[in-house]
Amino acid sequence: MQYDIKLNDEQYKIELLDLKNNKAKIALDDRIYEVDITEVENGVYSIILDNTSFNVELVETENKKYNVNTLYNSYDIEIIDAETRYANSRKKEDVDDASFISTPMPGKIVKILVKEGDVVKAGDTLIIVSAMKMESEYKVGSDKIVTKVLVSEGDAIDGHQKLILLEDIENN
Amino acid sequence: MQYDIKLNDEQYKIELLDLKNNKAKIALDDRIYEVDITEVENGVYSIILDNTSFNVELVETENKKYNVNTLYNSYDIEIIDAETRYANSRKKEDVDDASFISTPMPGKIVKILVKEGDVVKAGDTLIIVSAMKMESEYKVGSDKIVTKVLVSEGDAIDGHQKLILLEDIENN
Amino acid sequence: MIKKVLVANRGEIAIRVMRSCREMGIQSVAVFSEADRTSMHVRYADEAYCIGPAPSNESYLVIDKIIEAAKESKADAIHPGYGFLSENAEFSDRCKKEGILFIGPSSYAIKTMGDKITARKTMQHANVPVVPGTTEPIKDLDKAVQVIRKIGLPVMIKASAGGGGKGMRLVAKEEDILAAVSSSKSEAKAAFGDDSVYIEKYINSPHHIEFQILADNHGNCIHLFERECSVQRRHQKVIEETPSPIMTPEVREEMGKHAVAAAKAVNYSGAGTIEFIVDDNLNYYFLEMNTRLQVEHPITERVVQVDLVKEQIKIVNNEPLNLKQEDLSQNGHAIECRIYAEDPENNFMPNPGLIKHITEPLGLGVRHDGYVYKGYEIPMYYDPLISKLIVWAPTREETIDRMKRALYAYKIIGVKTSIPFLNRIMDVPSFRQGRYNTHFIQDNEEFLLNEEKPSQKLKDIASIAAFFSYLKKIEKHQSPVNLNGASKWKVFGRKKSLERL
Amino acid sequence: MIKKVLVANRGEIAIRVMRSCREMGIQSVAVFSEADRTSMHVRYADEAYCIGPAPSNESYLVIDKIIEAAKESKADAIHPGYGFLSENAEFSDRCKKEGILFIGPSSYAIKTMGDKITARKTMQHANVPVVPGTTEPIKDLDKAVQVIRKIGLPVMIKASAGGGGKGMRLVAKEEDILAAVSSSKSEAKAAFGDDSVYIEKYINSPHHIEFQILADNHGNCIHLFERECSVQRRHQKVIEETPSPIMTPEVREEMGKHAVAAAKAVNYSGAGTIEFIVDDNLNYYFLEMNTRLQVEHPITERVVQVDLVKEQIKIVNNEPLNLKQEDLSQNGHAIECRIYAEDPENNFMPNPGLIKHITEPLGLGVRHDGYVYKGYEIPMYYDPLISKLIVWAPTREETIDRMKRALYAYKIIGVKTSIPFLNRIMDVPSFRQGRYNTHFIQDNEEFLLNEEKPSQKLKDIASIAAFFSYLKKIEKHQSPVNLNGASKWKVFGRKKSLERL
Repeated sequence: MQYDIKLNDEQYKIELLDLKNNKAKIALDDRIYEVDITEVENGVYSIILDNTSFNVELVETENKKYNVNTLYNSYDIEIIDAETRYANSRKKEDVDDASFISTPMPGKIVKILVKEGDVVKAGDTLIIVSAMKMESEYKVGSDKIVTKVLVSEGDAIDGHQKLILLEDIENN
Repeated sequence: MQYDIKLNDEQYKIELLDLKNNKAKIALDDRIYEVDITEVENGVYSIILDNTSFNVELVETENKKYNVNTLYNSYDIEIIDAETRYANSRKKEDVDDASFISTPMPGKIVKILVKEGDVVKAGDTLIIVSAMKMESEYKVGSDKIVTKVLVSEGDAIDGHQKLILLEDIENN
Repeated sequence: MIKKVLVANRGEIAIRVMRSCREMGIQSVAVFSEADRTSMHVRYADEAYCIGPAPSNESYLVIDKIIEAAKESKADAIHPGYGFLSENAEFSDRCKKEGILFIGPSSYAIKTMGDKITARKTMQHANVPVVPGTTEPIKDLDKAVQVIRKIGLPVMIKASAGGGGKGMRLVAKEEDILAAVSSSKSEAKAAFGDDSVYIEKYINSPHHIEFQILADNHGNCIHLFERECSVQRRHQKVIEETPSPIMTPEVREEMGKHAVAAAKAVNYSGAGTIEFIVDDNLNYYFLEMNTRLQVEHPITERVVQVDLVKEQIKIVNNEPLNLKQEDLSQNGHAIECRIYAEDPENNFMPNPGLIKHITEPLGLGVRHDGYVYKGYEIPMYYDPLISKLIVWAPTREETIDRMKRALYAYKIIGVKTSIPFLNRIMDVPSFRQGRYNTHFIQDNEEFLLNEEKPSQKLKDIASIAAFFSYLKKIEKHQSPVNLNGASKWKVFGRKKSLERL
Repeated sequence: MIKKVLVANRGEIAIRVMRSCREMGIQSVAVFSEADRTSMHVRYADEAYCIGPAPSNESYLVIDKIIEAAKESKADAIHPGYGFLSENAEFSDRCKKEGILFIGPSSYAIKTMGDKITARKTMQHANVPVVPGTTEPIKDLDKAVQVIRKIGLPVMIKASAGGGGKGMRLVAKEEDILAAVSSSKSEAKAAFGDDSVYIEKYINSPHHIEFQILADNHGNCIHLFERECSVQRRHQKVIEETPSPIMTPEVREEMGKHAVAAAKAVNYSGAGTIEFIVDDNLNYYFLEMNTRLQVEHPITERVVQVDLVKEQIKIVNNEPLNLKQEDLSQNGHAIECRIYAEDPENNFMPNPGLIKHITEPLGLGVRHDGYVYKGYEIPMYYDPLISKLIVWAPTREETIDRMKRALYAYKIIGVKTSIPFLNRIMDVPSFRQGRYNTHFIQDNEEFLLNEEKPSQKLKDIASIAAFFSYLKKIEKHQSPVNLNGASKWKVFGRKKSLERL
């Protein structure tokens, strides 16, 4: 069975052609690899390809999405199977007309500068978040309306958590 | 709910009296402890009792049986709940009249010195097992009959695996 | 004799202090905030006391709570580590008042060295060279402009009460003077409640070189040579080494003497650091004194072969130093890399989170001072320092090779770290050659931040690992748990097995 | 110049060798048996070749397979580590024949030193003191008895072809001579196919002290001082230290010269060790030479500040030694503890198995050379050595304190280890005082094997941990997976939570 696999911005076809014990034959587009692959620790793979020893460490960040590290490189990799393809096709339309503010890492809300209903201009700071003694201002990229503020000042937040929901002004 | 707990050869009653977040109140016989307990790593507990910091590391060796290590001591601990009590009462009778040879660690069978039906005397060597370059002879403790040999020479074996089954001579 | 030490700190430094205590047969007491219950220092200590909520100003910075824990635990002494209360004169005084030994200098030394202008004056008195500039705080704008004209451009304007780069301005051109002074003053006012500024000559291509000193309560004071700390990013040290690659024996001896004079000028007791700014011609000027243990103290420990924490404790025990200046020498070379939970590709944003996996570097010549472990979640409230990697070898070149070897083996999954960035620093020719100053990172930013382009093969290897991880998960969901690790798997209609994956 | 090294070994020593290769910019090639696919040396190496089934005699000991892997990988050189093929003269020759550099001595040196009687004779020729005894193998029973009477009791009878204690007999009384000689001969015959025995004076309360030497291909040969290896159990070293606590500068210098003479007598090249047996009056006698790197080499590396693997490689590269005898000195003190997967409470039975958890000791003065990791299963086919813990400090006393601190922090769950046993050795007064010989473990067995009696409180703490682990498991089975880690749990009718446990 062939899958699509996305590595950063690149996309390939990937297929497991054969597997016996640790020895796998895999096609990536038209590149065929015969590897000796084993998960030595949880999330840590040892791969031997043509007698070269590779160490790969990965974390599943979301369902079917992985952050993968080789020696000094880091990749975001997603496996796109039938289920994902279906979900993607459904999501397509309603992605562009909603929007939100989130942070890439956990932190604490220092200040919220807007309230529901506010009209904000591109470049306006909506919220200030601190993490590890550093404060960061989160700005809006284009003119919007604040539809919902999901957090309060002082809240501890996770990375990628939605903090403020926005809508385009044209839609209101 | 009160449980029995066996530590090496000692047995106590143990009961969780209260638990809130990490803070637990526990009775061991008539000794009451209020501890701050948290599993910091898989199988590793940090316990603070009266501001003293303890580190305890454990492995579940069998169902409800644990090998527990404090700084320089090691204990075998078993939790005896209703299920165990029932199972124990059922097993009681047929424990004594059967017997077997096993080894405490994984290894390889070097030599089997007996076959089914052999009558063996206390102190006879029945089987030689090697592990990590060392060979050990396993002897029988009292006169027995060999009823079954479950392994062959050259076999790799696990620790605690039954190798040879024996019966008392009187029973035959 | 000290029998029990409370360590008023967390993270790697708390553990580092407790290790020396343990070797000396001294009990150690940890204090921890609610966010730090699972922190390694709590696990390592003999005793542990919770001192309040996660934010430092409600826990690690609250003098009353620390004192209370010290009393409850009957600790004889408090070690403040670095940061937090380590340079707080009030805390030093308070310990004294409560009859608890403070493992650090007197409040007098802390205060004198803590105020930049007082420190400058004291140093001038002790004939320690200082950067040409003003010795009085300047409150008046016109006066400031006059002084700058006298010293000559370029100059730095700094806040008297300052630190951490706040209120600092570089003025290179005549026409920028007014704006710079007034913005420096208003920033100083806002940050420290005091708009006094002072003015210093700006040193071109400066090196940051500091001297470790030790002083006992019997009038003995020695230096343990220099540390070169010029690899900095935004005034934060990133890599330190000793000996400094630009130092000469003559200048070292001179600077060492001045460092000792500086410490003596404030009747210093304990371990401290005299920081100098040094130009390319090895002209050097007193910059400031750190009246505490430094993050980078281990490189001195390795090269001078001294345990600085033990020395601190012995000094507080009123023992005379048994190290003599004439017996000390620098033995080989040591480099420290600071490993931070931060994302070099994303403007070094702190990256707290769960450590999903860690492999620590080991072996000949490697010291690793850390505190995180697999399953530990780095809290967002504190400094993102994960660990310090200290490497020693007989020569500087071999030390760099060894550092690269150690960085190669050091793996952390779960949070982004500065490891790849540090590894690239080791490859910069000017670093290899020892020709660098505090502009180093800025000057080499492009090289340092440019991730090596992976080959197609390497990308495919990464894809294969992710793909297997995915397949394994799928398999787990489709077949019941199997106990012996070997399962037959027929999703693809052919007989395939994922065993051992 | 060597560019790629195949390491014909496994475990900690393979990784230790590869680390130095990496620092020198040399590629490393691992070989592994089928039982070692997940072993760390395979992961650490640049390349890896499978060389056969688990048993050593089908993989690590098969010269043809090693050579084949070396050729396929185009390795310039082979490092044999210790054990396996490291003292195999045929292997050294074979490498030479195949045009691959062998990182070790010539087959001549290996063979000469490998045969005890030839070695004795060679040493006598070189004026190196040997234990009084015979220099010719004795086949005849009567002759043996005569000789023993001449040397005087007590004597040791040893197999000429022997090793590992096989065929060895101590004779203390006249009437035991005949029985001892004949049983020694028959055991030698059975073990080595050769019933030659030789006879040596038995040294009472002997110390095992060895000298590290390095010799290049240009006639330079130096020694790197001694290692004291008298803490042994059944002729296996358990703890090593340097300097030896019984050594004097005069005897050290003399023994060092003899060690160099011993190496020169066989035209030695590379790193090697001359073992001496030393009595309480510091009379010393050549025992044997190990023509390879020793397990305990790191203590010398630390105290003499040399990387012995790098020196080995440079020697094979035909470089002249750049270390001069007169520049070398012993710097502080180092102790090594060997950590084995074995059960001290159960007659030191090897205890292979799955490493469920490991916390490695770190910090100032600690070197840890290991290879196991969480999730790794120690195979039953090889030596049960898990790692070597090497500790340094300026003084012997501080080194012992530091070793105790390191052992305190070193935790392994899943297999039994010698850690508690080693910790107790550090507490034995005669060890602390440096007054011990090879009978040390035997003499202190009772103390060493007597586990400290835990207090009731400690036992209760252990019970509580097990109980919580049980409760947590029960809870998991009774409620569905919850994602945020906080669940309400009502088994006991009251509101209780096991969150964070």
